[in-house]
Amino acid sequence: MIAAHLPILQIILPLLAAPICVLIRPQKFVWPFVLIVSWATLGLAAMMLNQVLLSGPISYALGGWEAPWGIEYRVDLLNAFVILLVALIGAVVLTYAPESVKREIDGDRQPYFYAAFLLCLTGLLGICITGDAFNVFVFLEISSLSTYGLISLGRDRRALTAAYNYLILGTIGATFILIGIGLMYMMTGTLNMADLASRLQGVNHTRTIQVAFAFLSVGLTLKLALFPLHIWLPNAYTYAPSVVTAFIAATATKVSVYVFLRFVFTIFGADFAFGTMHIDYLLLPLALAGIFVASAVAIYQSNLKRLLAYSSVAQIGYIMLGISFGTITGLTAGIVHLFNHALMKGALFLAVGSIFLRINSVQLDDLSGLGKRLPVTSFAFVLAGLGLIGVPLTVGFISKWYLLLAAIEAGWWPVAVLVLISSLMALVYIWRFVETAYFRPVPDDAPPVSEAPLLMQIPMWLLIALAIGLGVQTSLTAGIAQRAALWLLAGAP
Amino acid sequence: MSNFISDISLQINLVDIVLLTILIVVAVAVIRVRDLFEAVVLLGIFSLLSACIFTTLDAVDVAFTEAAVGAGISTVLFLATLTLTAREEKAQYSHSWSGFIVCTLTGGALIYGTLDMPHFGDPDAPIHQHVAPRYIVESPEEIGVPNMVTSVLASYRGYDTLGETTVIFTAGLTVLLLLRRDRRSHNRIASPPTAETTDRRGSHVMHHAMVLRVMSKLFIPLILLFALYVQFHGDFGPGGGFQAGVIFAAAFVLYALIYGVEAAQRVAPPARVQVFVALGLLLYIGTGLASLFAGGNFLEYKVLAHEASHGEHIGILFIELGVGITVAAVIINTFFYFAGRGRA
Amino acid sequence: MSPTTAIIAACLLPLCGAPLIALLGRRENLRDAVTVLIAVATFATVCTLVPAVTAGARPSVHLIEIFPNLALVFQVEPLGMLFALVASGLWIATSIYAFGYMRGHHEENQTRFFFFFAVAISAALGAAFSGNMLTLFFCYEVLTLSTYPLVTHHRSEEAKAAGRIYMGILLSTSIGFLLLAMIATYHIAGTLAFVPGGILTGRASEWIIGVLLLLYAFGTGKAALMPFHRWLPSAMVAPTPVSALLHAVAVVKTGVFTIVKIVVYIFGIDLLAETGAGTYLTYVACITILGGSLIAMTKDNLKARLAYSTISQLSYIVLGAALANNWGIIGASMHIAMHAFGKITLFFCAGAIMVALHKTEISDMKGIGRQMPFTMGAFLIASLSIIGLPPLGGAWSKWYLVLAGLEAEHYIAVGTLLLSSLLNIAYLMPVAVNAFFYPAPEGSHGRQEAPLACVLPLLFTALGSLILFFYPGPLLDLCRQIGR
Amino acid sequence: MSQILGLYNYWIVILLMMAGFYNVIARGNLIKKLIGLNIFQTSVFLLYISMGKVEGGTAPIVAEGMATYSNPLPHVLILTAIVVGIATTSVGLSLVIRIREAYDTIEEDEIQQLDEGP
Repeated sequence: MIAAHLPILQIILPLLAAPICVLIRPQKFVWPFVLIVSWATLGLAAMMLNQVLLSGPISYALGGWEAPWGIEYRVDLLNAFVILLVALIGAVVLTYAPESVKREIDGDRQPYFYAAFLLCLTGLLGICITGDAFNVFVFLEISSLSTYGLISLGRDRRALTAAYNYLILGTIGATFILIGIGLMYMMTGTLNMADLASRLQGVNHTRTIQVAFAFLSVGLTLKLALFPLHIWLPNAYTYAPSVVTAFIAATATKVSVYVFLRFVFTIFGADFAFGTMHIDYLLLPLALAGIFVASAVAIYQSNLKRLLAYSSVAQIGYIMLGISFGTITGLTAGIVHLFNHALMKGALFLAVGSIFLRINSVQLDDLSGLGKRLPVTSFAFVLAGLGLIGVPLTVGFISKWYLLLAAIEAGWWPVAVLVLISSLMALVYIWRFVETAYFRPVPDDAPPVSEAPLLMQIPMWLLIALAIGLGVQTSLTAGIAQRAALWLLAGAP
Repeated sequence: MSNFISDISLQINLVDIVLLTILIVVAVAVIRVRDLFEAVVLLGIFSLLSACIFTTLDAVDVAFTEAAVGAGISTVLFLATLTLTAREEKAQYSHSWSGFIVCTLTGGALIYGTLDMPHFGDPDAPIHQHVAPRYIVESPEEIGVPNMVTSVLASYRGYDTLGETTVIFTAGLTVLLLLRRDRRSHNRIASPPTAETTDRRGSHVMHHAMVLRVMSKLFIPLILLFALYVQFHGDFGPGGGFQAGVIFAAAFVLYALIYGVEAAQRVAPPARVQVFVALGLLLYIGTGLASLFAGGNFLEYKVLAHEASHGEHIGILFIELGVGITVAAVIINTFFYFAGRGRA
Repeated sequence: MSPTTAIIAACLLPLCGAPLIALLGRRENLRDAVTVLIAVATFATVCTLVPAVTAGARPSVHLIEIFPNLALVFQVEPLGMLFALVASGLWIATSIYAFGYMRGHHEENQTRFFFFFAVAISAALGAAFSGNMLTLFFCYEVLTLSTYPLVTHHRSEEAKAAGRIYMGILLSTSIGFLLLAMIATYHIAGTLAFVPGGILTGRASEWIIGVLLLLYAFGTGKAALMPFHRWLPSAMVAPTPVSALLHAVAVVKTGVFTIVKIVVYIFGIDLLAETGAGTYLTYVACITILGGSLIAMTKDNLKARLAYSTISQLSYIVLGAALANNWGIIGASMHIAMHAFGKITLFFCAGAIMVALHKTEISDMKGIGRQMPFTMGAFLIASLSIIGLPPLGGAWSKWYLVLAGLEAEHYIAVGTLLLSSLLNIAYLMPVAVNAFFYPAPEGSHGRQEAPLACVLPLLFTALGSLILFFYPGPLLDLCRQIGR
Repeated sequence: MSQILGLYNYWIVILLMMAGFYNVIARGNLIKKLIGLNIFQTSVFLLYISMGKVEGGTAPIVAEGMATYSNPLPHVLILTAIVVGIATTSVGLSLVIRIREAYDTIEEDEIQQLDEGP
C-alpha cells in the first residue's frame, strides 16, 4: 500500500503530525514525535525518488478523479529531487532543533513552534509534488503563513517587522501568481499542469497569456528573492530564530525556483519563454546584478546571519543565471546549485545557530578568537564557507563548473568571467569570518564556553559531509539534475 | 454583439455598472481617509458590495462567504486591532510617485492582457468548454449533490479544500504563536476577572445594555441553529462547512462582545477550543485516510460505502464537518487572542 | 606493492598520517618520530614506482567520475615521477630540519604545523600523479588551502596581511583564469586528460590557443609569473621550514610543474612550436627572470632575497616550457629538481642562522662563516648550484635551457639566461663571501651552529646538489621520456 | 464597441486591483497596508468570478427548468482564496499588534527610525 500511495503519504504524514503536535501531552514528547515524522518523511522521499528513477514519473489522482477534473500529483525526476532536498533539510534541522529552540523560544510555545514547522514543511512539499496549478497556490500559502509565524518568533523585535514585510511582499507575490493562474485558466479552462501545457500551445500568441506569463514570473521571482525583489529576505533571515533561518534559507527560495522552472519550462515551454517572451533578456542581467550587488553588500555586513542572507541573494542569482541560459547545461547548473546551495547554506546557518547558542551573539565583533573558543564549530563554518566560494572537492565547485560550462557553451565569455570574479567576492566575505575567528585574539573577559551539544553537531556535520561528499560523488546530484534538465527542455511534463 | 445583449443582460449589466462604480468610489475613499476606523468600515462596505456583485455573477456560495468573512470576521478583527493600536493614520499625506508608476505599469499590463480575453459572459469561452462541463453535466449524477460548487469543492477538488482547512489551521496556529502570552504574563491574563480587567475592555458599558443582553440570549441559539443548518444544507443550497463555522463562531464572538471575553472563555475554554482546532483538521485527514484504507485513493469517498454516491455523501458530510469545526474553533480562538490582549 | 596501490598509498600516507600526528600532539617526541616515519615510508613508496616508469610503464588509477568523461585519475608519467621524488624526498629532510627549527625557535602550535604540513605534501604528491587537469586542479587548490594555515602560522597582523595576499592571489588566479581555461578546454576538446602530444591539436584556432595559454600560465599563480608574484615574498613571514619546503619545493614547484605539464600534455610542444602561440610567454618569463633577480639585489633581508631569487628561477622553468622544444622540456624538468635542492639548502641555512644567531638581515651576517662554518659552507655550495656553475647540479639544467634557446633561435632567451647568471652571482655570492671574508662579529664566541637537526639536513641537501652533477643519469632518463 | 462592452467589467476590476495595490505599496501605515491588501485580493476574486459568468446562466445549483449554469470551478477556487485571504489578514493583524507593543507605533517610517537609532 505504501508504494502505491507514496506521493500522498509524503504530504499527509507531516500534515497529520501537525495537529497531533498541538494535542500531545506531556509536551516533552512533541519533539521526539516530530523527529520520527520528519525522518519518516525523508524515507518516503528517498523511496519516491528511487521509484521515479526506476520506473519513470508517478501520477496519483487525488480523490480518484482523473487528471483535468480532479487534482493530480505528478512526480518526475525534478520534483522528486527537490522533495528529497526539502525532506532532508527538514529532518536534519529538526534533529538539530531542540537545544536551539529551548534557548530561543519560550517553553510553552514550543509545541506550536514544531507544529508550525511541520506545516511549513508540508507546504513546501505540497508545492513541489502537485501537478495542479491552483493547488500550488494553496500550498504556497500554507508554507508562507507558517513561515511568517516562525520568523516572528525571533528574539529581536525586528523579527516582527521582518515577518510583517515578508507577509506583505509574499502576499503580493502570491496574488500575482493567483492572477497569472487565473489568466491561464481563462484561456484554457484547465488547471492541470500537463493539460495546461498542451492547451497553451494553441493560445500562447494571445496577449492574455503573455501577461499571465509576466505576472507568474514577477510573483515567483518575488518569492524566490531574485534581485531586486529580494528586499524581504535579509531581515527575515537575520532576525528569525536560528533553526528557522537554517530551514527557510535552505528550502523556501529553492522551492520557489522549482515552481518557476515548472511553470516556465513544463507549462509554458522553453520556446515560448525564451523565443517569444525573451525571458533571458531580463533574467540574465538581473541575476548578474543580484550576484554582484548582494555579494558586495555581504562583504560589508557586521552581522554574520545578515552576511549569509545577502550571500543567499547572490547565490540565487547563480541559480537563475544558469536557468537564464535556457540550455541543458545551464539548467543542470541551476538545478544542481539549487540542491548544493541548500546543503551549504543549511550547514552554515546551523553553524551560526551553534555559535549563537554558546556566544549569544552573531555580530562579527563578538566572534573574535572563535577559532579557539569553539574550534569545531568554527571549522565547520569554514568548511561550508569554502563550498560557497566554490573550492574544488566541495559541491560549490560542481555548481560553478556547470555554470561556467554553460556560459562558455552559450558563447557568453564575459558572463563566465563575471561569475568567476563574483566567486572571489564570496572569498572576501567568508574570509572576514576566518580572520575574525582565527586572527583576532580571544577577548580577555570572554567566559569559557564549550562546544554545542552532540545533537547539534551531528546534523551540522552531516550536511557538511554531504556538501563535500556530493562534491566528489556527483552522479546523485549532477546526474539527476542533468536528466531533469533534459526532460524540462524536451517539454514533456 | 446582438447575440448576448438581451434586455435581461442589459439590466444585469446596469446593476453591475452601478455596483462596480460604487466599489471604485469606496476603494478611492479608502485610500484617502485618514481615520483608520473609517477605512475599516469602508473596507467592510467594499466586501459587502463585492458580495452583491458575486451574487449578480451567480456565485452565491462565494457571496455568502465574502459577506461572512470580508464584512464580518475581517471587520471584527480589524476593529479589535484598532482598539489595541492606533486609530489615526499619521498626519502627513504624501503621494508616492514610485508607487503610482508601479501601479500604472501593472494595471497597464493587465489591461493589455484583457484585449485578447474572451468577452464577459461569452458562453463560448474556453473556460466553459473544458473541464467545467463535466462538473455541470455529470456531478449531480456522480456525486448526487445538487450544489455543484459543493461537489467540486468537496469531492473533485476536495484536496484543495483540505489545503484550505490547513491554511486556516496554520493561521490559527500562527496567531496563537504570535499573541499567546508566555507563562509568566499569561497568569496575569488568566487570573479571575476583577472589576478592573473587565472594565478595561469596555464591556461594562454592555452590562447596562439590557436590551442587547436579552436580545442576544434570544439570538445566539438561533445563530447556532442557523450554523447547523448551513453546515448540513450545504449540499443543496449555498453554504457548507466553512460558512457554518464562521456563523457558529459569530455566536461566540457576539457573546464575548456583550458579556465580556472572560465570560466567553468560561463557556469555551481556550485550551478546549484549541483541541477542536486540531480535531477538525484531523477529521478531514481521517476521512481521506479512511478511503485510503478502504482501498481507494486518498479522499476517494466512493469506496466508503457500497454505492458510490452514498460514499460521496458520507465523505462530504465528514469533511464538511471537519472544515466547520476547525473554522469555528480557529475564529473563536483568534478572537479570544485579539480581544484578550490588553494594551502593553 | 603493485604500481596502482603505490600511487594511492603515496597520496594517502601523508593524508592519513596527518590525523595521527594531530592525535599525538601532546607527546612531542613520538609525534616527531611518526612524522619522519611517514615521510620515509612515503618516499619509499614513491621510489617503488621508479623502475616501472623508467621502463616506460604509465600506471594509472581511475577513481570516481565527477563530470561526464572527466574522472579523478591518477597516472604516473616521468615528469610527475620526478616531481614526486623531489617533493617526498625533501620532505624527509624538511621534517628533520623542522624539529630542530621549531623547537630551537620555540614556535607555538607545532602540532597544527605538522598536521597541515603533511596534508600539503599529500596534495603535492597528488598533483604530481594527476592523470588529468581536473585532478591536478583539485590537488592544486587543496595545496593552497592547506598551506594557508602554515603561512599564517604566527597569527600576527603581519601574518594576516601576508595570508590575505597569499590566498588572494593564489585563489583568484586559479579560480579566475585556470578554472576558466580548463572549462574552455573541456568545452573545446571534451576531455582534460593529459595526453602526450596534447588534446587541442586541430581543435582550436591559433588565437584561442594563445588566449588559453595565457590563462593557464597566469592562472597558475604558484608559478609566480610577474605580475602575480607578490604572494611569494609576503609568504616568507612563515616559519622557515615552511618557506623551505613549500616555497622552494612543494608550492612553487607545483606551479611550474603544472605549466610544464600543460604545455606538454594539453597543448603539446609541437602545436605550440608550429603556431608560435607561446612566444609571448617566453618574453614574460624573461622579464620575470630579470625582474626577480634585480629586485633580489635590493633586498637586505635574506629570506626576502631568496624569495625573489625563487621568482626568477621559477621562470627558468616556464621559459624552458615556453620555448617548446625537447631541450627546453628536459631543461625545465631538470631545473625543477636542481633548483629544489639548491634553494631548499639556502632556506635551511637562512633558518639555521635565525635559530643560532637570530639574524635575518644580510648586512648583519658579515663574518658569521666563522661561527657557522658548516652552514655557510652549504650556503656557498647551494649558491653556486643556483648560479649554474659546475660541478653542481644547476649547471646541467641551465645547459639544456641554453641549448633550447639556441635551437629555437630565440637569442633573447639565451641572452637572458646568461645575464641572469651574472645577476645571480651578484646577489648570492656576497652573502657567502662576506660570511667568510670578514672577521667574526664582536662578542661571538667560537662555533655557534644551529641544532644538529637543523645542520644535518642542510648538509644533506647541499651534498645532493653536488651528487646530481656527477650522476644526472637517472634524472636525465626520466626527463628524456617526458611527453613520449 | 463590442470590445468595450465585453471587457469593461475586467477593466473596472483591474482599476480596483490597482487601487488596492497602490494602498499596499505606497502607504506607510501598517493597518492601511493590510486594508489595501484586502482590496487588492478581493478585486482578484472579482476577476475570477467574472470569468466564470455565463450569459443567461444561473447559480450552479441544480434547479428545475434551468439548463445554463455559470461555471462552478472559479467559485470553488475563490472560496479557497477568500479563506487564504482572511488567514493572511489575521496573521498580519496579529503581527501589527505585536509590532505596536514593541515599537509603540504602526507607522513604517517611525519604525525604521527606531531600528536605525541607537
